[in-house]
Order: sequence, then C-alpha cells, then structure tokens
Amino acid sequence: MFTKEEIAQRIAQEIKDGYYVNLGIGIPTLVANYIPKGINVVLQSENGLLGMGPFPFEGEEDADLINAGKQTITTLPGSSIFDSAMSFGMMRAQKVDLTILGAMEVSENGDIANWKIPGKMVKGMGGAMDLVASAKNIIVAMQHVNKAGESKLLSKCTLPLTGVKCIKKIVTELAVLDILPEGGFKLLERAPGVSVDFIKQSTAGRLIAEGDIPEMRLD
Amino acid sequence: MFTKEEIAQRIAQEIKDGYYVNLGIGIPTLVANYIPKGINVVLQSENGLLGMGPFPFEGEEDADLINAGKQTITTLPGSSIFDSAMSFGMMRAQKVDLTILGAMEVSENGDIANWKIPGKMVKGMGGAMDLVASAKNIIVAMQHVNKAGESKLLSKCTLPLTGVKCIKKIVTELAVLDILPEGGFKLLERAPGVSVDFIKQSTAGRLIAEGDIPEMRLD
Amino acid sequence: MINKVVSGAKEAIDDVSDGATLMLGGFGLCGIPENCINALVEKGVKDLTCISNNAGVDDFGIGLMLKQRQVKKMISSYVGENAEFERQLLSGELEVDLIPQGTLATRCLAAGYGMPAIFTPAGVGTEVAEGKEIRNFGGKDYLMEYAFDADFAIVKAWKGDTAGNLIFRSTSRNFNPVMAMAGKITIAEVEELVEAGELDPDYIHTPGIYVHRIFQGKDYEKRIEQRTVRKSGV
Amino acid sequence: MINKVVSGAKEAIDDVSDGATLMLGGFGLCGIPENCINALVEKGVKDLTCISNNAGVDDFGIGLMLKQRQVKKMISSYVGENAEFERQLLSGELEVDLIPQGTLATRCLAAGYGMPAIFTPAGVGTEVAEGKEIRNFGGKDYLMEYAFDADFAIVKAWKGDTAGNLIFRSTSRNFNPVMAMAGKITIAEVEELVEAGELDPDYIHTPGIYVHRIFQGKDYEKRIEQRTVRKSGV
Repeated sequence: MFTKEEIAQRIAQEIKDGYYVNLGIGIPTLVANYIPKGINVVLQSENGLLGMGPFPFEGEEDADLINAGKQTITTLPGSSIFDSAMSFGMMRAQKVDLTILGAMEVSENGDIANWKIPGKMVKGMGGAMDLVASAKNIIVAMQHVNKAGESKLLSKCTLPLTGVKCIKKIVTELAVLDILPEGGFKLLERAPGVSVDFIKQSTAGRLIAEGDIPEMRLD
Repeated sequence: MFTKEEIAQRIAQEIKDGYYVNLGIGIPTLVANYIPKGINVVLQSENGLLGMGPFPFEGEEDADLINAGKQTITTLPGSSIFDSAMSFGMMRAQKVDLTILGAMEVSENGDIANWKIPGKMVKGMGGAMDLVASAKNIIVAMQHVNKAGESKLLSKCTLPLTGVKCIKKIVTELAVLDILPEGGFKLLERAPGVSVDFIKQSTAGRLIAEGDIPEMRLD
Repeated sequence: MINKVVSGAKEAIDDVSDGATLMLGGFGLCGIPENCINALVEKGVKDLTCISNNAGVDDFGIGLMLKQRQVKKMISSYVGENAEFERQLLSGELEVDLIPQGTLATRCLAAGYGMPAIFTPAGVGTEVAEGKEIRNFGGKDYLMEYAFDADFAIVKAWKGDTAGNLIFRSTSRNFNPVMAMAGKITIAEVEELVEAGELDPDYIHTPGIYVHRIFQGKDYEKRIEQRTVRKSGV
Repeated sequence: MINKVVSGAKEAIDDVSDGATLMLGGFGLCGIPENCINALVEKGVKDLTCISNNAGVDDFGIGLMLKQRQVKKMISSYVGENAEFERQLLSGELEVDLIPQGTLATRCLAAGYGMPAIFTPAGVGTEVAEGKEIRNFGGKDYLMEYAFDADFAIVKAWKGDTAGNLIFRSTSRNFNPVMAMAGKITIAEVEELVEAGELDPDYIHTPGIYVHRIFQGKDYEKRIEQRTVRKSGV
C-alpha cells in the first residue's frame, strides 16, 4: 500500500515537460515535491497566478501573495498574475494541461463528488466545479476506501456531484486506474504487495483487470 | 444656418462635467475643440484608450499611439490603455456617458443608418453598431439635407440600418431636435435666421414644432 | 473632472442603505477592502446581500459584518473558516447561495462588459444546474448564468489615482478588478492614492471609468490566513 | 520548460498550411505582426481565412497577402483604404464577413475564456442579425454570437519573455491580447525578448500559458496611417 506521499510521487510521473498544472488541496499539493528533475512545470493557482513557487522563507511572507489554499507562497521567474475571470477563463479554454484533485467518491462513468456531504456543514465548491467541468485531463488522488472501510470507487456516486463524466485517471493507495470511455475502472497498476483480488474487493464499481497487472514503480 | 464647426460647438454644450465621451469621425471629432472651460471630459477612443489628448507636436508622433480614426494622438494625465474587448465591454456596460456620431439617415423612431450604401464599396461598420446599440445617450451630428437637397431626417430609413430606436437627439446645420419616445422629431431650437417652416420643408419625417422655437445660442 | 476622491471609508459608503447588494473584492483575507468593511460595520447597515468569494473569518473581513447580523444573504464559492457563519446558516438566519468560483468571477465580468448572460460548463449535472437553462455547444453542455446586478462594488487596490485608475499588487488582485467593473457604484480603497498622471497608462488594471469613488485607506492589517514558510538557509 | 522561443517568423509560421484560419492582431497598421505577415507572404500559403479588425493598406500589412491572393476570406469590422481589396471583393475573388468591432473583440475573448457564445446588442435590427438567434434580457434584445475558432493567432507585442508572457505598448495593444488568448496555436512576435523573470508578474498583459511560440522580430517599420500633428510652440 502506498502512503499519501507515494500517491503524489506516482502522480508526478504523469506530468510532462512544459505542462501547466493545477494542483488541488491535500495530496495533490504534495505532487509539487516530486516533479522529476529536468521536467519544467508551471503551477497554476486559481486565485490568479501562473508559476507558483515554494513557500517563502521565514520572515519573507507577503500577505498579498497566497495560493488557492490561502497559504503564503512565492513567485518564480516567468510568473504572471491575473484576475479571477482570466484564471477561470484559461481553465475553461483548456489551456491548463493537467488538473490533479482529491475526491470523496468517483463513479465508474467518471463522475466525481468532492464538495458536499448532506447534513454536514457545507463550505462550498470553490473552484472545483469549474476545474472538473473544464479540464481536458484530470487525475484524481484519493484513498481507495474510506475510514469505515467502504470503497470510494463506486458504480454511482452517492454524494452530491461536483462534475459528471470528467475523471479519466485515479491514483489511490492501492492502484492506478483509468476510467474507460464506455465506463468501468480499468486497473493499470497495483501498489507493491497489493493483489488484484484485494483491489477488486476494495472497488465497489466495475473493475476491469485484464492480463498481468504490473506493480507501480516510483523511480 | 450653422457651419460644421458651429454644429460641433452646439453639441459641446450638451457635455457635462465628468462625462466620458466617445466621439465619432467627422463633425463629432470637432466637438473636442469646444468643450467649455472648467468642464472636464474624458474622451474614449474605441481602439483602447481613455483620456485621449490632442495631436502630438510635430516630431513627437508615436506609431503605437493612435485613435479610432488611425490618427496619431497623445495621452493625458489619468489616461489608461486597455484591449479591444474591454473597450467595447465598457461601452456595452454603459459606462460611457455620451456618444456623438455622424449619420447618413435618421428616422423619426430613432433608427440610424450610417455605414453602408448598397451598390457602393462597403468599408464596414467598425465600432458604430456597438456604439449605437450600447450607448445610453447618443447625439447625432449631421447635415439636415444631403447634397441633392433631400432630407436625411426621414419617417423610415432607406439605407441599411446601423441600429434601431437608439437616437435621442440630433444637431444639424438647421436645428436641434429630440426624437420622442413615441416617435417624431421634436424641434427644440432653430439655427439663427432659419424659420420653422424651412426646417419643416427640410424634414421628411414627422416634425413636431410646438410653441415658440428659440434660436440656438453658442455662448 | 468630477471629483472621485472622497475623504475616507465613512464617506465612501455613506449611501449604502439597508437591503443593498454589495460586491466585496478579495480571496480569503487577501485583497479585501478592510477600511470599507469596518465602516459598514460601524454604520450598522442591515439586510445586505454580499457577493464575495469568501466570507472572512470570525473576527476579520466579512466575518465582522456577519457577527453583527448585517448580512441577509451571502453569494460565495467557499465559506467556512467561520463559526458564526455556520451558526447563522444552520439556524436559518443567513441565506447562502454557493456557486462555482469561475461562475462567480465570470458573472462579474459579464456585468462589467455589458453581457447579460454567459455560458459555463461548471455545474452541469450537479445541483448547481437545478432550474437553469442548459445548452449544448459543439457536443458539450453549458449552463446559462446571468450577469450580477450589484448596487455597489467595493474593492481594494494597491495604488490608485485621482482619475480612479487602479493597480493591484500580486495575488491581492483576484476578484477586485472584475468586481470593480461590475458595480453600479464602484468604491475603491487604495494603499496609496496619487495624482492623475503618476501611473503609467499601460499598466493600469482597472480604468478609472469603472470607479466612482476612491480614497487612500489606512491601518491595513492584511492578515495572513495560512502562514506557510520554509526554513531559511536551505 | 518546453522551449517556446523560435528563431524567427519563418520558423514560427512554418506549419501554417493552405486553408488555415488566422487571427492577426492590430488596429489599422498599429500593432500588426509585421514579421509574420512578411513570412506568410514569402511562404505563399493560400486560401487563408483572416480574422483581423482591418485589412491593411495596399502595400503594407495584410494588404501584402491580399495582393498575392493568399486570402480567401476576411472577417473584419472595417476594411477599405485598400484598392486591391476592393477589386477582389467586387470581382468575387474575396469573401468578406463584416461584423461589428465589439463583436469581433468579444468573440475572441469568448474563445480565450472558453465561452462558446456571448450576447451582444450590436447589430440587432440590422442585416448583421440575419439568421442569428435573438434573445431578450431585461427588455433588451441581444444577438447570440459564437466564439471564434482559429487555428493560429498571430500577435505583436512590445516585450515578451521566454515563458511567453507579453506586454503591449500603448494603443498597439488593441486586439492583440484578446487574439493571443484565442488561437489554438498562438504566435507572438515581440520587439524585445527577455529572459523569464525580467518582466514584473503584476504588469503582464498576456500570461505565457496562452502563447506557444515567441520570437524577437526585426526591422519594424511601424507605419503611421494618419500622421496628424499640431504645430510646436503653441
């Protein structure tokens, strides 16, 4: 089984040179730490920044320079700042190559739920609905099962949706999976030491495991 | 009868302090010369400038700084530059207080034709259709009759329209007229020495002349 | 020129009356119009509808207005970080309309650009789409969303001039320019107010035509919500 | 980073093929991509659809492409100042689609912001509205106009950096930023190309994400269409 850090590390392998990438909060944020050397990636922050850099050194925090998680950050050479309309405009126009975000549930037809649990306090969808509706390539970083041991990869989402038929790839602590255009979770890779059977048991939606499923590699 | 300069001078009286004004090509351009002292007006040029200044001094022309008539111009303190989408955006949002433009024909219900003569080379509407469709207040500066002596104030325009029911005020070499919401040219002022009868004869559309019609004053 | 410069926040918001719809710039606590918010709290104006990406925190930003029960309705994309907000929402005292962040920004843009409605894919197939017109373009579904109609837009800029031109600093820009375009009356508070002519026309983010009142604010706290740092000397 | 910097106009437009749809920035002759236009003329690519506010003059700008019969269709708001253009139009060799200038700009913006269509009042009740959907919002009629779909946007900026960020100078900005956002491939020629990091992030007009190829142009003529001056010493 993979740790959160390892999920992030595996996702980082999907990033290609020159990509513009939007990272959601949580595991996706960790992906920035594993971008392979020699690969140049520009991180978009939906509050209006391209070229997000690392956290500032202590004492160099700038209240005017934050990311979408409201964390103090820095810019990098080549950064640009813009307003919220342009930020979401460039997403909608599919200029962002890859979006990585978390999810509470994903269904076998690519629906995602990650913003609302009925009966609990609702904080809002922020930019998540725009991201999933607009992005040409979305990878979901999530736990395969919840704390109660229930699968989060379902035939149908039970929670209110964030977007429909938009997720194409999922990386969990157990597996890497594609969602097929015709529906179904296609198992691509297993986490080291995790059996196909265990992944099947952990997946409530339709799992397609054909032939030999290799283990994920992190190098 | 008024000269073109005098038409411009009369129109300048309609401008209030703090107005943002878009001036069309021709007589409207002359209006800038007659803006009363103490009145501050910001001229919008639709190619992306607020705060258009006078022509540059000889030798100070800047190829990057032109107005909508492609003339070299200058900026003024407080000027701002923006792109074409914002330029027409601010018009559409009715942030421009007054638009002054020329016309080939105006009808008694406020239609205007000023961009196309069928059978002749058509150069295009440029920003005219946006301006007339968006402006909250439009004054037309035009000749009352064409060179053939035919009225240009009609019951119905004969030329292809630029916009419908959008003109509220007209200043010609003969008169100042409002277009009433219910239709009709309401005569407000006569040019010095011009009789109401002569204006009637020169107006093909319905002219409404009630009571004593004062002469225009240019001071 | 009509004088756009007012003495301060109190004068700037003087005609904001009960029941008004306000847009308030900022993302989180970054780039919020601190002076005007404080003046609105002091004035005690009520039943406000506030369009703002977030709702502040308990003791800062719009949170201060919530604490005083001045807000009838919030239109936001992300709220929370705010216990009083949650209490009022759950008790039914406060209406909340949660909309996608890009929809929020683009509905401001639409107002500023005189476009009555826009199309966005955000929210298609979700509860956000309920009751809304869906239209297919090129095989993809979009929601039609309407331009906002706000009585006042209240924004915070870094620099401004007496002609109303605004320049924003870093990511405190966020919603401020699009809201500045979208208010029937736009009020800008700036950290530094200069004479017309001192700002380079090429680098103005919000042209003065969109700004009706401007003043130099004071005592900016600029609170940081998540102070994240790395160790020096790495 | 993927290298966006190309050697010059020839390389930048190398894959523009016959029948392509191009956006070309500029207003009149102000801010036009001179280097790329010259390279397109040299390449002799044909049957182009050109989206550009104007069509140049007989011996400069897009006029050079017209002279060589490279343009099948012009989509513009204002043409003329161009005898060859007129001849081709009247003889039926050239198609022309005249649309309001604000519609032209906003259809670019729509493409750059991923909005499939926009609403504008421009042209309602005129021949521009023929065959178009009209929709009433708040008592006013609007036309629905579609986002442009251009293979290439070719723009001219003042400064640019190796990350593709662009800054425009004065009114040569005009259509350039909105077109830069709207091309499937965007090519930017700049007067001065600098390293990433040399431009202030706060003052970038077009973020590099929208720009695919960039090069430092040369020999800019920057012809003035209407040289208007006042006498010195007034």
